[in-house]
Amino acid sequence: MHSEINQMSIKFLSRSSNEAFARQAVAAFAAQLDPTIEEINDIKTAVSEAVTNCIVHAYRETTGYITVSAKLFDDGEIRIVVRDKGCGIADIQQARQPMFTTGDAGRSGMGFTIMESFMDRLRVRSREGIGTQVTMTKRIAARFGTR
Amino acid sequence: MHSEINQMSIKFLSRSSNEAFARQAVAAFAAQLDPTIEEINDIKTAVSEAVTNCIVHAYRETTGYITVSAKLFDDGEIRIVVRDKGCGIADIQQARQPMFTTGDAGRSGMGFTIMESFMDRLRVRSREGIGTQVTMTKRIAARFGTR
Amino acid sequence: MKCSHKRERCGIVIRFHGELGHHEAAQCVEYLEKTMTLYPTEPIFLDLSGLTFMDSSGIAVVLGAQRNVLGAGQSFCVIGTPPTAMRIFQASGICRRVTFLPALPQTEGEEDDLCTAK
Amino acid sequence: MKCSHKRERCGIVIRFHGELGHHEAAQCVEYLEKTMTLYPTEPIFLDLSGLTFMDSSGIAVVLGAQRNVLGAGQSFCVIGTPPTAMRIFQASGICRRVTFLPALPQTEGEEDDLCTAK
Ligand SMILES: Nc1ncnc2c1ncn2[C@@H]1O[C@H](COP(=O)(O)OP(=O)(O)O)[C@@H](O)[C@H]1O
Ligand SMILES: Nc1ncnc2c1ncn2[C@@H]1O[C@H](COP(=O)(O)OP(=O)(O)O)[C@@H](O)[C@H]1O
Repeated sequence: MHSEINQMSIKFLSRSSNEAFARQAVAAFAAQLDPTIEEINDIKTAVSEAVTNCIVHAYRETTGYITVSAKLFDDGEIRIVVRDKGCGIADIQQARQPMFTTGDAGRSGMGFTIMESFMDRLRVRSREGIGTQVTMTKRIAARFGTR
Repeated sequence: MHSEINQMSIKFLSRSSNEAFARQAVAAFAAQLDPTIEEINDIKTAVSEAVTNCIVHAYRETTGYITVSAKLFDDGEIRIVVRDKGCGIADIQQARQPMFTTGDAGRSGMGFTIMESFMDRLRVRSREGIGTQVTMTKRIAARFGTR
Repeated sequence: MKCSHKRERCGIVIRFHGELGHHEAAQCVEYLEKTMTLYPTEPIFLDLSGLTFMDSSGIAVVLGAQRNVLGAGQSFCVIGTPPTAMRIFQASGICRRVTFLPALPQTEGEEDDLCTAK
Repeated sequence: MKCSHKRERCGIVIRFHGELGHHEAAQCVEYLEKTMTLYPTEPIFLDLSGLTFMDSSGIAVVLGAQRNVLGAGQSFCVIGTPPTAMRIFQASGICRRVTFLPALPQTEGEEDDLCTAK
């Protein structure tokens, strides 16, 4: 079985002061799946990476809207989509390589690698000049038969 | 001066399991104004009352979307708008009376009274069959010259 | 939200931990009713000191519990209410009908124990 | 995010408390640089035990700090890294270039102190 049980979306300006808001909001929503502290941290980390990318790369010289939506499924899966209407990515395969970055010294090029290793699945879709959409899923294991 | 410095909105299904998400998300956003723990709690409480009203009253027999948006201003004000497309309120003045409720035994009729006393200002607009919009503002005092 | 209870000298203490909003209220009411059925002849103390959040849903939870306990001829009392939750009870005026105490009343036995322990 | 530092026998310990993401990274870098300027002739220990969250922004913060300290001819070491932050450092491979220790190394003086205290 894999049917949707809940959903939400948040929309906010690409200011770095909103990064904490975004990861905490997703964590508060994901809490319904009764995750462990480590699972919640994995989700916060992945969301933080994806949202930071929108702020730092997609809207590098400008400010725009970022949308984060999340769905919960009855098998304990959470699916998170982070979307921007920024500059887009020319070569996604290259962008996903560990250590590849077009950012400044503050960027390590490890964002996608960390999203991949902290979540179960990562899909990146992007079109130059249109925007980028990052979809991440993670299955939260049932505990004490709570589901 | 009173100009907007940041904004966000969240949209979610009218399930009671989303109440905690809504108040925590607003609290995470409001944290940027460096509020005291008490101020954050006031905001969480007011949001909780307004969102519960959408779930319990607006979409009493159904499920619908609830939107919570928030704006921050440079004088430390936060303005929160909670919106539903539910049944609406026939008589707003009556609805705002302490202890007035059309709900079951679990409702005390104190929701609007608490929103009023925990926030600085409360405005309710509603049309039967169209929906309800609750606007609440609160000024967060500057501390240690952080603003 | 977690509910628990334990027997003290003065009666049964029921404790709520975490956030109490509309979503959690049903669970609290159920736990209260179950526990009162288990101990129908004991005074009930509702300990709210573990609440990290409460909205107006808490009002009906407390009033309902008091109605049941008094109906069974026992005494009912709320203890350890955090200041923010207290503001909600105060706004609602139920403080005129429900007894709120800072902590469990010290029973004579306990005072003795304390003396011996010293 | 809060930054603080104090002098220990073994050198200067700089401590980060709270969440470290991209937004907070600039503040951390600034604090590190300011503190290194104050103590240019001391070994630097970066204590991450107070971090409740860290994303990949922490990698560049640590690498930049190490570059500056080593450049000034001093030693640099990260201590108390929480397990979740450690997973990020491990994924990035910087553990091969930066020294991570569970806690401050015990200096001989301190061992003496401990003995005397006993
Ligand atoms: N939302 C986005 N919009 C545009 N470019 C992006 C976006 N996300 C990632 N990129 C590109 O992919 C590269 C690699 O991203 P990532 O692995 O997260 O590392 P980092 O953010 O440290 O550069 C970025 O440097 C950037 O060129
Ligand atoms: N969003 C809403 N949609 C429809 N009716 C509402 C809404 N919010 C409040 N009401 C009406 O106003 C009354 C008073 O609300 P409130 O003061 O919050 O107390 P309570 O929620 O305990 O009933 C409710 O009982 C309901 O009839």
